Amino acid sequence: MTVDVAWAIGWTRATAERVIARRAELNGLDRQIGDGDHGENLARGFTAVVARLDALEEEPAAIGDVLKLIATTLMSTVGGAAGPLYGTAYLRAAKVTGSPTLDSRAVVAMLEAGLEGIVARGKATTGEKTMVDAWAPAVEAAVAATDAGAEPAAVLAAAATAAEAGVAATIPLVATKGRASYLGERSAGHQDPGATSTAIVLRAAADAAVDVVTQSRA
Amino acid sequence: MTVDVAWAIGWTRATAERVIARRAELNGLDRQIGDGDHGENLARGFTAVVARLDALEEEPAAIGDVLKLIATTLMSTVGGAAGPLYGTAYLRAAKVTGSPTLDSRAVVAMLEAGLEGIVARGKATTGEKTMVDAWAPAVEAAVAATDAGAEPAAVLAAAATAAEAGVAATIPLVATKGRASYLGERSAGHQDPGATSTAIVLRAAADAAVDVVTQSRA
Amino acid sequence: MKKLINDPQAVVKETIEGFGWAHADIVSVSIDPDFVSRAGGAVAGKVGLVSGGGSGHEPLHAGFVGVGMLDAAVPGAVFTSPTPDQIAPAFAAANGGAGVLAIVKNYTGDVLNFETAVELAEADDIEVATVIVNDDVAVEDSLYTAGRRGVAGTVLVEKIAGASAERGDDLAAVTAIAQRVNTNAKSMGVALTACIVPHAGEPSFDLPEDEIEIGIGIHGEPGRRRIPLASADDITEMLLTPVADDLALAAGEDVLLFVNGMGGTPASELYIVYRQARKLLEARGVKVTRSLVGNYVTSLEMQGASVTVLRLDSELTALWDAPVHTAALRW
Amino acid sequence: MKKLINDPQAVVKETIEGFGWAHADIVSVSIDPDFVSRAGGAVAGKVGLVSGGGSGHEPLHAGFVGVGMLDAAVPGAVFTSPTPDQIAPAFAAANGGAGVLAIVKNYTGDVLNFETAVELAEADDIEVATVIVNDDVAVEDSLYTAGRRGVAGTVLVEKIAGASAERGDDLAAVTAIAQRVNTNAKSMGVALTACIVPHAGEPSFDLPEDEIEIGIGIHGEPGRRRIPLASADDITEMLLTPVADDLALAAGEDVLLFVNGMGGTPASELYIVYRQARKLLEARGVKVTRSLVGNYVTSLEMQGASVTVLRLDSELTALWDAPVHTAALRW
Ligand SMILES: Nc1ncnc2c1ncn2[C@@H]1O[C@H](COP(=O)(O)OP(=O)(O)O)[C@@H](O)[C@H]1O
Ligand SMILES: Nc1ncnc2c1ncn2[C@@H]1O[C@H](COP(=O)(O)OP(=O)(O)O)[C@@H](O)[C@H]1O
Ligand SMILES: [Mg+2]
Ligand SMILES: [Mg+2]
Ligand SMILES: [Mg+2]
Ligand SMILES: [Mg+2]
Repeated sequence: MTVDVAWAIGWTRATAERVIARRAELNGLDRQIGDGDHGENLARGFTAVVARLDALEEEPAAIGDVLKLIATTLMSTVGGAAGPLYGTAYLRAAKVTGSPTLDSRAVVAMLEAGLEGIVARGKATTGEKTMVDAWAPAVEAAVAATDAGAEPAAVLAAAATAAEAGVAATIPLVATKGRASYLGERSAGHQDPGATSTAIVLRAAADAAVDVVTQSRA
Repeated sequence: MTVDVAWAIGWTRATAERVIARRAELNGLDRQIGDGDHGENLARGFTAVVARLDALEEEPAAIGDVLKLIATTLMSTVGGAAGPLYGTAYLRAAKVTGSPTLDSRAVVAMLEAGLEGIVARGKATTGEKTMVDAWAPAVEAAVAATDAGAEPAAVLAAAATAAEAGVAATIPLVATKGRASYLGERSAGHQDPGATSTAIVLRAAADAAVDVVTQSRA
Repeated sequence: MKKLINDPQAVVKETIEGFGWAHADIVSVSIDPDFVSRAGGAVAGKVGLVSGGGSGHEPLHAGFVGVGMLDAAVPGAVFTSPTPDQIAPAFAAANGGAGVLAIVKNYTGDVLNFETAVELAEADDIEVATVIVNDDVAVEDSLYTAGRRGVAGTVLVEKIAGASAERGDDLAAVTAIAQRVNTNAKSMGVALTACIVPHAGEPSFDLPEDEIEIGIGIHGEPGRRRIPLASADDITEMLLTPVADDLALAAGEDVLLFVNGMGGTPASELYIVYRQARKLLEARGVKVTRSLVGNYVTSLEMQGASVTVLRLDSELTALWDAPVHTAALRW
Repeated sequence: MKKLINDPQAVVKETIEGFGWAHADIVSVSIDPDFVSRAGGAVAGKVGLVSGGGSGHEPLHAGFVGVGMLDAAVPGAVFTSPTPDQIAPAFAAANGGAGVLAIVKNYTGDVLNFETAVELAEADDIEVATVIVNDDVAVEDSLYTAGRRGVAGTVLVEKIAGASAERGDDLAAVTAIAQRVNTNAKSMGVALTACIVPHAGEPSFDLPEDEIEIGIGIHGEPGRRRIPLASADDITEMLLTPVADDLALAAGEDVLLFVNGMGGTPASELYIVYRQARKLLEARGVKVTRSLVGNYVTSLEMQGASVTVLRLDSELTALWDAPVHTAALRW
């Protein structure tokens, strides 16, 4: 089994729907330890992504084409910390996904590239209360699932579940990167907005894979 | 019976005590239809009056001396509409009270002079929702009481009672003078702060006369 | 009440003391009696310009003392007109021998206290002319009120009359210019929130989250009417229309458009109001040739704005453009 | 939420459009990509100065575009740094052939987006140097944070580096001057109230009537700690002391004292803070030779203030005094 371009498009649209639907929640998390715009930033960015997807004349040939469209759109519309971070993640992921389909190993490579992009730009390691705290366990879980022989949909589901656990684990952390770090000790006790949106993105990827599988079976 | 300089000083101190005690109430009335400073203005002014009274080396010879001290102090410390209006009232009253004592007719002349001063400066007539609506009935009642043979204390009490009725009667009025007039119809339903302070001043005068009478009988 | 103050009664003195230190190159500050005058003293042979009024409208008036504008400013207690024994010395400090123009906003208290001060000054042989500023069109029927209030248009009167005095006009001419500005300037304001006078400690009025006050003055008083919150464009239209109508602006005329913040409104919102006011004027064929946007005549921390339009002719435009060097207006 | 706005998403575009009309003699405004540049275009042979960041800090940065200060300013969404595809064209618009200095406040988002824009510009053969402003002493231990934030000191960097560029310094020299100002300027702020971001519609934090936030940034975020409301003098001491200590100010030194309003605080209160800050500096034997008081780096309608001290030498003083002609700073 593989995931394909239709999956990538489904993933993108699901991500857009979900960050828009959860805009206020993400703003609210960011208001507590940041400046209250994380949901706004992503909603603006993914609204633009969907508009550009809709405007495409023909279906992209490779998954990487979809991811590159996302990358450039986020970079030019999101701003803030999340724009360059997600933008770089999608850009690096696009570079390793130049084919029409991905098997489980290729899905892992995509996730690893995304994480590397974020770390390259943001210089955060795990435990700093950032989106890395969702991405890193997600990558680890994806590797483990693949090693255990899982299909792409299951690999993505494992990644999403690990990301969600990572999100919860950000709550007690004291931020040492990004805007939340200015709060010092006061940042503890709040969930990181960027980790939260990462889990949304990865859960959308997993759900889109299930949808595609379901559809192809029907 | 007459009222004397001791009465004038008692009146002044009682007025000061009462406007200071009721500062917040007068501010509150002024906040509803004005700019919320009437109590503040009078408290500031009468605090200065008392300080100057305390600093006097010898007791003033005439009632008019006390009233003139009040007039000049209010003019130089109150500001706003109330400063010149009360200042002129006390100044005109001082001009007709150049003697050590006043009988009932002289009390009436004092009140009339005060009212004339306010009207000369402020150009208001009754019914415009200003301090004139307390002063004018007070003067009328003082004349009537004097015509009926009342002593100064009773004349002042009649004036104060009429002023208090005048205050209540300002509530339904639409202001056409002063700051409250800018509210138009919205000024109706609120009690005029300047009329209220006028009633305080006149009630203090009446109470001081009773105190003096009581003391001189003791 | 949350304010960066010490003793509420000391607010004015501490403010002008700090102001004097910060702008010692422009002003000198007198405490008891409280007034602010030009650092160099009165300018010999020049008509002196004095304005004043309650505090709480900063930078009005002290922020406009300096070359090209006022010679002295007299701050009263917050929202309370100053007393004659402050105003008269300010007249004296401003008098360079050519007489003094008093610029007075039309409030009973200001008018009465300035009147008395003029009498005092005249007793000292200082000639004083007075212009009463009453640009507020919110007060419609001046038959049943103390007359229209002086609001943001005051800044325009002070700037342009200041330039007239600076170029050497005599007292009658400066007075006439000030009067011309007043006649041709109209304003209307809106409040989104009340303000809190330091000594009161409570908001000047209660306004629900979804209502605003239209036709406010500058003393935290309620306006002419309360309406539901609306868009900036709609609110601006409610302000601009009566102003333009009252001026009977005709297509082809030049105007100065002044959007004034009440103190607590961000600059961005003032520019949004400016944008719409300008569109509406242009739709009438009126040309905005000069502009002013910012907090110039405020009501403490009140959120809101006013729109002022001044009909310009070439002389008023040139006087507006003339150099000015004050703490709050400078070019 | 009560604001003079139309569509929350349109706030930035409508603001800069109005701003451009009001100050057409000084700036020209580009919409899509959104940026503001000097009316006359880039100055040939002069180092171009570009700054930018989230909106909501007005007049920063667009209000400082003009002769003697910035060549271009790039506004992001409210409190959100602009994107590289806005910043890169602004670099191009500012480039007069002598390279561009980017003045970037130290926030992860600003730093990352400017970084990318610099790469884009360099691909177009525009030389760009960057100075990161990080004057906020509230962030004590930069080992455990994204480093100190850039706050009000940014204005001083922009003014003085602007004068350096205007007198003909090359890119290395302008960059060194900007860096020198940043090193010698420190700030600390306090919030009395939160602010409301238009798209959020809710206050950025809840603060009881009797508490204030000390050590805030400029994005409506909570500060380092929450303390009971205190007098202006005491609060000022809490701001000034860490600033002066961090600078290790010695008796006999000259400084510029800058009291900045967060947007919703009346000017009078800023002067009360200024008064006390000045007293405290003088008590240390430090001489305040230049001053700035007003709303220059704001957080929408937030009530509060910050105190910035810049250590001056004769060159920085002369550059501060050099002419400037922008919408918000002019002499
Ligand atoms: N250096 C970094 N590395 C990784 N993630 C970061 C870093 N800095 C910030 N983030 C993430 O970005 C999120 C905030 O994004 P957003 O609110 O859109 O940007 P901004 O902080 O500029 O307003 C944080 O919750 C955090 O997860
Ligand atoms: N023209 C007038 N004639 C008589 N009384 C007036 C006039 N204008 C105002 N007042 C009185 O002054 C009172 C307000 O005084 P105060 O609040 O001290 O002054 P201000 O209105 O300047 O703030 C009003 O309540 C009213 O009674
Ligand atoms: Mg954020
Ligand atoms: Mg009053
Ligand atoms: Mg008053
Ligand atoms: Mg942000």
